[in-house]
Amino acid sequence: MSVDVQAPVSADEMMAVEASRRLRDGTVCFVGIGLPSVAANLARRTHAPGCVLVYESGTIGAKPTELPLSIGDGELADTADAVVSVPEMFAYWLQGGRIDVGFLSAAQIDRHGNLNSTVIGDYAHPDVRLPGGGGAPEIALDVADVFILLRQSPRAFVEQLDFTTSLGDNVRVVVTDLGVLEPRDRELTLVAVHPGIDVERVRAATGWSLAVADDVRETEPPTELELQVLRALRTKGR
Amino acid sequence: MSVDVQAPVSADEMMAVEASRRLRDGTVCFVGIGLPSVAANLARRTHAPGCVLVYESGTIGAKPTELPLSIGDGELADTADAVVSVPEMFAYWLQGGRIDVGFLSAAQIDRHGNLNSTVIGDYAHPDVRLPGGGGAPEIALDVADVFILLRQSPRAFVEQLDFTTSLGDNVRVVVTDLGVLEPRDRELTLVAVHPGIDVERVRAATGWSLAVADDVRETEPPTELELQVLRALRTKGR
Amino acid sequence: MGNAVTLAEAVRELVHDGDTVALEGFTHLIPSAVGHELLRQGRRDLTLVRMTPDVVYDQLIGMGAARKLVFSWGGNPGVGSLRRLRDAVEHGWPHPLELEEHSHAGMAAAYAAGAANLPFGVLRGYRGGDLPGLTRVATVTCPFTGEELAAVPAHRPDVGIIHAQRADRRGNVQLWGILGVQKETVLASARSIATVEEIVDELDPRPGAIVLPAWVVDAVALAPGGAHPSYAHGYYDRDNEFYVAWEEIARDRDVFQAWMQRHVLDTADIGEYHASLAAEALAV
Amino acid sequence: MGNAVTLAEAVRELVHDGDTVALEGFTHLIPSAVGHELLRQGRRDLTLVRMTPDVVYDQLIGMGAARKLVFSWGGNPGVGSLRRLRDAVEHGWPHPLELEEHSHAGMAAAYAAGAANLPFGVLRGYRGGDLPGLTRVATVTCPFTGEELAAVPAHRPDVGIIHAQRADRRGNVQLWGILGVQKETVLASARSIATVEEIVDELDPRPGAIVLPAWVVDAVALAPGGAHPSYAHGYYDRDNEFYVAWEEIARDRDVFQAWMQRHVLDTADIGEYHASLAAEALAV
Repeated sequence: MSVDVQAPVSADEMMAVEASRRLRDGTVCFVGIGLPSVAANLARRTHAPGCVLVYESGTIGAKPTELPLSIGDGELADTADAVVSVPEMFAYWLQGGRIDVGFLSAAQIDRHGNLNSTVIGDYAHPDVRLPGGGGAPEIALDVADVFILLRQSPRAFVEQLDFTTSLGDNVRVVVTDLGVLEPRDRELTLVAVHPGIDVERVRAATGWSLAVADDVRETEPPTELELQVLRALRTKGR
Repeated sequence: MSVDVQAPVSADEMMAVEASRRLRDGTVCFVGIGLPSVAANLARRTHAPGCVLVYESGTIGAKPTELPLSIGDGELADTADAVVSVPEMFAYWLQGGRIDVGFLSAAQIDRHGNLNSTVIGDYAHPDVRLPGGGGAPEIALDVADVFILLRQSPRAFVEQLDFTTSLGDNVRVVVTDLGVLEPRDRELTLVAVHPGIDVERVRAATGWSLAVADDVRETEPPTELELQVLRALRTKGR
Repeated sequence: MGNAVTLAEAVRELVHDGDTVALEGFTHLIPSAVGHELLRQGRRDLTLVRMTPDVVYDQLIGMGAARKLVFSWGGNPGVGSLRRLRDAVEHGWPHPLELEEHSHAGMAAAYAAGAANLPFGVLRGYRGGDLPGLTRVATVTCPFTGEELAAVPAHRPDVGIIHAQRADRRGNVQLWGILGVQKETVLASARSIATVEEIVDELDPRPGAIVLPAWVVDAVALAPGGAHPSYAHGYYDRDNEFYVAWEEIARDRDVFQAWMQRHVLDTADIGEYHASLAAEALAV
Repeated sequence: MGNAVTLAEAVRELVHDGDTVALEGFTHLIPSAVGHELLRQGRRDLTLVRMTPDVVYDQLIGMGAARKLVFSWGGNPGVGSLRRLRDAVEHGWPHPLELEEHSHAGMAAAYAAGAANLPFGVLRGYRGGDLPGLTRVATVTCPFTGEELAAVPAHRPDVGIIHAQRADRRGNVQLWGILGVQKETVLASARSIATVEEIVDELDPRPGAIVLPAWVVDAVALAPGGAHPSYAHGYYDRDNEFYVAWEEIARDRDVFQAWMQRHVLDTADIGEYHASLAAEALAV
């Protein structure tokens, strides 16, 4: 397949690449659809071929050739080492402590990495009813390391969540379209900016007074190999 | 296969036939090895072809061509409608209330149908350590109807159990080598004797003062068909 | 076992107004055809249970068939919101919808507890966050370690409804691929309905397949294509375009109602539903 | 994943004196070869856990390797007693054996709880009878209905040990036929060992098979015939005659010890064990 590696790097691509770099060979990760799936599949095709993809639909060790559009895509079952029921997935595998890394996203995040994917506004009379927590509340506490992928804006990075869906205790990194935040003394702190982004822009996109590390670095732009593999990944049916 | 239907009917055969007659088409029964397995397989091959055999090893709807020697025989899995794990068998199927009839046996029984398959003598310092309850304690309470198959003797039919392994609450019938007992006002009562057995012989084989129904009948001897099918059943590997 | 019936008969006999019904399917084998038949027969006041309500629940809610929703994730997978669910929750249209919200882990434990005939399920869940104060969850203390764990009340639906690939003529039901929580749904429920892609003489064993014996399924009805827009592994693919299109259909109340009238209420069964969708696609 | 080792290495690395070990197998796929290796390496003071202790546990107990047995049915299936287990319990030979006795349902719930990282399992069990007063069981009250249910402490063995049909070169383990409680045993344990009949390049999917991924199994060791006298579905049958013969071997302490010396302690591995049995059969 011919892939253009010269086109500019998009924000989504930068996020996926930056997240994928944090997955090690042998890491067992609980993957959702969208960017997490892209990141994990990129890692598996580059530096971490032994990275194990677990989807909450019950597929363990899935090796999709195309990116799934839903966590229940048939190819996930066809290529998995094992397919288990959903109750077994949550009891034996997630709660059982078998998963290293879980990816989460949300509509809102606060400075402690707590997430809201439930409602905007009041729970009983919401302005916007969001899909809800799904697997997130337990993923957030049962995996060793939570990675968050979320575009940065004052609407998403808020001083006060409208609703706390999941806790930030195990959040190790938040990769956004602007940079990378990591917890320092329980507060998410900007530790890196993507190429071309300055710290002020990240502050402006954050709804709280953002802590910034003394040694903010610039993230490595995607390598040619990363871009090539990333752009060759195709979402099924899209 | 040539089968001799003229040979005298053994006590085991009489017990198996009498038990099998109590299984109806469509009855879902939890089957152990030995006489229960014989009885259920006989029923399936005669009047109750839709009788469903469930073995605690996890095989549901097993249709063995030969009698298994153990509840884990491979043929049970090969011929089953479904094979489930042992935890699922006990949680979803037995405790789930999906089983109609359970067969039990024991070393000792009392007049209420309580059973001992744990120890003879004191639990901490037993004279004889028996195998133990296995599935019996929950089978005894989770199935609708418990059928007991047990040879009658004063050592087995006792005034006082050395140990209560399972409760008699759901016992509907006790088929022995001498006759048939059913609970009347919570006490096992002789309701039938096998051909050639008189009531006094049954009393003598009972370690408590046996209640006897006013209308004790004689059990029907095995029909030629029953004997033919029964004797054609062959235990695997024996 | 005599559990083979038409879907219309199954719904008529087994589902009543006011029932708690669980149409389960974790992105795969979603029993959409049964949802449509519930609407054709005008079932009302239903309590709908499902981990991942998607298009068919959006349809039931938007048509006013549901009084309450018990769920853990209500969205259009890979696309976004469920517009009819949102309209019911945000604006009470066509009438208010009561929510009982859980996490996936809690829903799964509740189904497993129901299947096991236990009154509650235990999990390490509902720790912190705002949901525990707003839903049916309690704590139990481990009698050995003193640890506190979450307890969820068991799901015991009146009717458990699933779609599967196949049944045999005795009524045994076989499904494979992503298994979801379908076995638990059937076993936890007082009554159950399975629609299938085909009925065959014998169910040959398949890798990854589970079989629900005929005697735990009250009704088996043929409904080829009955999982649309979800898929039936080995039969047809997920209609990803439909999920995207549903966003537009469901966004507007009138468009939604017209669509439901045309493709669901004015069709007699799953065959006519698919014919109706095909006719519309041709007309475009 | 690098989990392929010899059985001797696996036992040396992963099983220590005083450990709680579960060698599971519900009449099928019993990990006898691992039991023999435990004896060859002289492991002592073991707490043995198993629903259905049979010949291999009789051997471990009779050779004095066990301090305690946690079990629900200890017999020779289809034959009768376990003579060495009885001698230990009835006469304290070769030394006293502590018993923790459960029902099958309780043991299964305890393994499932362990696999799920819960401190206890809940069941409708241990209702009446004499066992509840003599074992580790407690009650929990349903916070929704007020019902009392039984709670059993989760099994969390130090080492979970199973035998399976196959593994692939990455160390994924596949088993089929009667599945028993093997998955739960591996997942409930801190460490795990699987012996297999063969190691293949690829695990082709099989009806009824489950796969335990390499990353939950610490050691995979080749041990063809390692389930003897149990069977490996698709590989060899149950040695029913051996179970009958075991009754005679185990009845007498001296006969038992001589048999164990000859066929287990004086052999180096499962291959030599089978050769030794074959040589004895020829000599008769």
